[in-house]
Amino acid sequence: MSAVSSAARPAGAGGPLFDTVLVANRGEIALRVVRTCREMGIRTVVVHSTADRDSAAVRAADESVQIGPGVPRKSYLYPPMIVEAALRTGAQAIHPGYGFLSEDPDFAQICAENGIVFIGPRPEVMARLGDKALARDLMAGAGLPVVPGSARTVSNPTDLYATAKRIGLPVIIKASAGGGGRGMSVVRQWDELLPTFRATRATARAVFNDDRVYLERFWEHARHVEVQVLADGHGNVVHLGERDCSVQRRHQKLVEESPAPGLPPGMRARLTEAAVRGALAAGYTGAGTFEFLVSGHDAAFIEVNCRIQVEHPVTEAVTGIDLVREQIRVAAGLPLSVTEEDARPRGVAIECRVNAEDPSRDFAPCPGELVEFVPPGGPFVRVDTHAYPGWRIPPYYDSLLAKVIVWAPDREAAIDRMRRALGEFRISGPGVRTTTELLMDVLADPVFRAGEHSTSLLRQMAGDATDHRAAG
Amino acid sequence: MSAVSSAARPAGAGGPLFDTVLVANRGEIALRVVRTCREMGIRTVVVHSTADRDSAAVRAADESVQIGPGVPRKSYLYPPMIVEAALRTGAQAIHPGYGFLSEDPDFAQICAENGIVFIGPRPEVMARLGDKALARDLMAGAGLPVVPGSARTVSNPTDLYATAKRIGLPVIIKASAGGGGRGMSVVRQWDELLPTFRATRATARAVFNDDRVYLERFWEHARHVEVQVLADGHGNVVHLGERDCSVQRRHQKLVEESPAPGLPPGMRARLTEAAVRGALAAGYTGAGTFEFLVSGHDAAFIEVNCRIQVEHPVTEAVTGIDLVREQIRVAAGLPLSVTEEDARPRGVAIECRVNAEDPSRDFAPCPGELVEFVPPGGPFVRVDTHAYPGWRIPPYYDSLLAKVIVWAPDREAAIDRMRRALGEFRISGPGVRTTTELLMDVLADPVFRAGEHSTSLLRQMAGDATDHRAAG
Amino acid sequence: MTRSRAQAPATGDGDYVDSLEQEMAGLGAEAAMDILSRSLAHAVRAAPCVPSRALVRFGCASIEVEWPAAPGTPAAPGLPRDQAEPAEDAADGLLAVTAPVVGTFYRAPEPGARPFVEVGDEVAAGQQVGIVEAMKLMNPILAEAAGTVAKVVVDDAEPVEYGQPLLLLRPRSEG
Amino acid sequence: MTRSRAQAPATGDGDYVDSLEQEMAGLGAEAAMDILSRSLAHAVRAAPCVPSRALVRFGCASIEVEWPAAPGTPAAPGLPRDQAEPAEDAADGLLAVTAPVVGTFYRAPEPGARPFVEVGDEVAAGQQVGIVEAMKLMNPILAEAAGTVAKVVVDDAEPVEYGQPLLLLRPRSEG
Repeated sequence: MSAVSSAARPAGAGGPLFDTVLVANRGEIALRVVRTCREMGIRTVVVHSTADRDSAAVRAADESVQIGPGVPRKSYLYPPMIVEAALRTGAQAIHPGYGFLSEDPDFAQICAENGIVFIGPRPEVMARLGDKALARDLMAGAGLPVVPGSARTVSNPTDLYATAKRIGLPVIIKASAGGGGRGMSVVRQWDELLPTFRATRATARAVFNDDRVYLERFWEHARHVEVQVLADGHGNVVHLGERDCSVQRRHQKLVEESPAPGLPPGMRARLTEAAVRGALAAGYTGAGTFEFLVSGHDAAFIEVNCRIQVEHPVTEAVTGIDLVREQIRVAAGLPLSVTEEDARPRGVAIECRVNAEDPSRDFAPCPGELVEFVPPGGPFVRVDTHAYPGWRIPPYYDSLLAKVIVWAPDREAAIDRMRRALGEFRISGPGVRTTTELLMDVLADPVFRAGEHSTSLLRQMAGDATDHRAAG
Repeated sequence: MSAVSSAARPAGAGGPLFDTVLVANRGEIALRVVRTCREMGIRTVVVHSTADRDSAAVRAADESVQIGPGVPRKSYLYPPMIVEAALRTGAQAIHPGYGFLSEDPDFAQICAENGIVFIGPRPEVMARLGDKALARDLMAGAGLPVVPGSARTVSNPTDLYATAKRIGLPVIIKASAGGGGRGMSVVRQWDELLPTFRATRATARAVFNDDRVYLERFWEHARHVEVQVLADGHGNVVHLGERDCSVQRRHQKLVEESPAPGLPPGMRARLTEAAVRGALAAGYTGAGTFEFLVSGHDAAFIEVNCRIQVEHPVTEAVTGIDLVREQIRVAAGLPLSVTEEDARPRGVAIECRVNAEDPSRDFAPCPGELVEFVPPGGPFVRVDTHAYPGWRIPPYYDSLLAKVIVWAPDREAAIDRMRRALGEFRISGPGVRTTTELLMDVLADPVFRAGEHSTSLLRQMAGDATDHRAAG
Repeated sequence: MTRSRAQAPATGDGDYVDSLEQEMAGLGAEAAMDILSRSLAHAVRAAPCVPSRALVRFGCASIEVEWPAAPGTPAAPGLPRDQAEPAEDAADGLLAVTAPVVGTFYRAPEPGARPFVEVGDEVAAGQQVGIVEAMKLMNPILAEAAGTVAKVVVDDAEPVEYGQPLLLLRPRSEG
Repeated sequence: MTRSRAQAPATGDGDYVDSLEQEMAGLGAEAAMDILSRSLAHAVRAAPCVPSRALVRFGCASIEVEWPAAPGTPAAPGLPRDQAEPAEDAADGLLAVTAPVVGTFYRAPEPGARPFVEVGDEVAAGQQVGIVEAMKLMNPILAEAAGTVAKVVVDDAEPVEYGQPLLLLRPRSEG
């Protein structure tokens, strides 16, 4: 690891890369970015809505600017206010975090036009990769395996039936502009095809203002495996290994780990090579994730996420590399400070997402006030959270309360450590419920412990529970 | 690191090593031990005084037994109550933590007589190494370099003057039974020699009930460097590298790091080899620390600590090895699960001790209630603490509130990360003051940042401050 | 292994408690009431609903609080704090005109020109009282209600953030 | 917020029973009130329904809280069981004899023998009322004050921890 030398400052340069970085996000990721900036000697400005004025990121930042009311459309999703705040505070760069404007090429373009560095890939690269159908074509062209599916977006019933017939049921209908698990529907019966197609388009139009959808073969018991890449503007692309994110509830990731357990021989090399090839083909810069489905010995590219991801800490834990730091270096025009040699993973890391959701009400998000909030600690446990005792969970945003990340020499020890860590997490307050119990169930599940689970794990677990009830 | 395979359970054995371990300590270390036991599938019993009935360790344990009032002599230092609690709860082993009874051979003996495994070295080994003068002789015999000093304890003025003349001023007078920075006095002037000798004996008699003292040459600008060893009952001894603990205030460690910065070439190998040789000579088992003074190219053995140490997490951070887990394995008769190959350190780790002490009242411990307590988090930060919001710091015990441990690829990045972490630590409440500011001063000190500091750093910093005031 | 926490103080009649009482008295009324009221806050926060009545007594001094009956309603989540600031102004009967966007506040239509309004001016509802420039767009700031300008909070050409009070109006008396 | 450390528990040997009270007193007024109010908060939170009324008293200071009657829920009987019993006992003017050590409580001098005391027995101050065996040592348990045995809290041969109430005495009326 000695090659990962102090990356904060370019050799020979006196000061930090940027004087000031504006963080255009909220919650744990805003705090995460502030932390790395602080360590690099960079001033931070955090923009926030009225609902977030007491947030941990605002407290931690050097400066904050209130940009709008709680509703995201008028604050975190409103480019003019963010750019104005950057100009007023002298920020040379904007870190968009994940979600919100992080993959919006228009926002990146506006930043560029105002002389502000957008910490992410170039706008045109984001535009190309953000269109899921287009991205799939690009990657197929670069020699990556892709899931059988529609060549482009599907816009009429004739096309729909022809495509579905060609690739066979079950199919998954996805919004071209979708992401974060929204705008996806699985079709298992022919008579569901047209209604689901229409419903998905309607949702896509409502949520993403873009009703284009495309079709893919749905892999029933596939694993979700993704490869983290870093690329700079000097032609260097390195991968930092893979993550398994197969534990999902309705396409939302709950548990992520690295390395991916139980891959067949050669699979890891195939995926990481494909990701590096894809990044080069796309002209990618910064931190990015190539997502794949893996089923047995088959693998297929799904999409690229053009941003830091929620689950990036598991990669940090096994490689020792601060991904946000590399993002900032690349955005400042510096070469990557790490080589693939440095990135060789060590041990096993797992992340669990603790959400403020009520299991008894179908995991509906539950805002409330945190009276008690004592995160776990101790050996090889990292907690990324913006929550603190007395903090009131606002109703406007996603329900992520905390990410608990553990590291251990092997997977079994890592699972034991995670169970210990989640078990000591104390969270309570009027109306506050969390997903901790569900996560504990996953960690105790024999299929998960054996590393043989797929994206259908939670449905299977629910089925088992139903079976047991029926049997009892 | 893959060789550090799941160490919790012996190969082929079905259950954990012990069913139940009793933790005979309090504060962060009691919680630390409970955490590892939980991960190993071992039940825990925490004994506690009335002052600690709401402690984090009690909350985390499977069972707790109240053994006496707040004053340690009647609870944590009272062997019959601890052994009785172990017998009643079916605990097969006792982990003593650090301080209290952790290095008391009599307690270890009582445990053995009652069929309880004491998690530490054998009583006779502890007795021999616990007598500092005896330990020095033993190690000199094993070929370790020792500081020039009295051959044995010094009991009369004639002996005192003769010894001091032979070794030369300054000398340090140390209680044979001392430890934790208490029972030590430095003599720089001949007319201070006799009064200091008498005062140190009186203190030693009062504090340790043993007035034997010995003399050593005092190394004015030495570094304090210690080597972590692990030894099992099968003849295996490995070292896990060294720690620098030179940042001290009145012989109390404040900042520890691994690896030690700025050692001359070959020094690391000399120290670690000496420690392994010493452990073999002493018949040591379990986790132990060999302390050395290092000045330029000279090094000398000082003492052995027969227990887990406060600063053990920095070694865990650079090696990935859970030291408490290895202690428990060894106590159960298993061989070490790690080799020196596994223990190869990676990157740099630093620990800062955040104490509840009032800088404005000469760092007097200040009990109080923690209204706000939000520890730092994020990448490569570990916090070991028993404190939580609403917890009241009892007046009976040491002032350690939390240990903040950071890891980074290099020392400069680790210091930057520690400054970030300490900067975001929120601790407040009526009457509560901490050492955070002092720690921040140390981390910003140019001599410390250059890695050129010795145990006199804090005196020098105080001197500089005085000079500046005088100059201003 | 049950423990009897509540029992300790209860059995502690005797010298120790007497001296404690003395100490309490020695703290003085302010400190003592402060301790007591914070203790009360603990108790009030603990329940999912608001008490109907609370009494804090210290010797001859006492504080009694009654809450209005809210039948069957769980603890009302308090108003988000972003509405608190205008409310404070409202306590003085003043109405804040706030910035609708992040930007730069201008009191006058152009440099050197006379401000839109001065303290003491009467303004009509909808009348322009300033400008906030954001992304080179001039956003007119209009009075929401008729009234008298009581205070100009932000100086000319100063940066403002969303929701920041720019000036305070004393609404025209309705009576 | 100074607290009088001078009142911290005396280190005198022997009197384990007293030291609980001493310790409480040693914490100071603020700490004592804090413990009481937090205990109250615990109690309020522990119950499935809101109490109708709670009173915390400490010498001349007191905190009283009343909650509205929630329709359909019965009024909470009071504190959760593990804290309530001693408190209620204390309210009844009972005195607890507590375990001075961790060990096993015996009601009788030897197996099969008659218990030292039964409910209803009159005991004198200093009279033996039981044994706690620890590390094979038999520690006699003595009544601190004269009174009537109101309740035997711990069964024969049961494990006890330090400070745990063993039996309750109704002190002999002085008047």
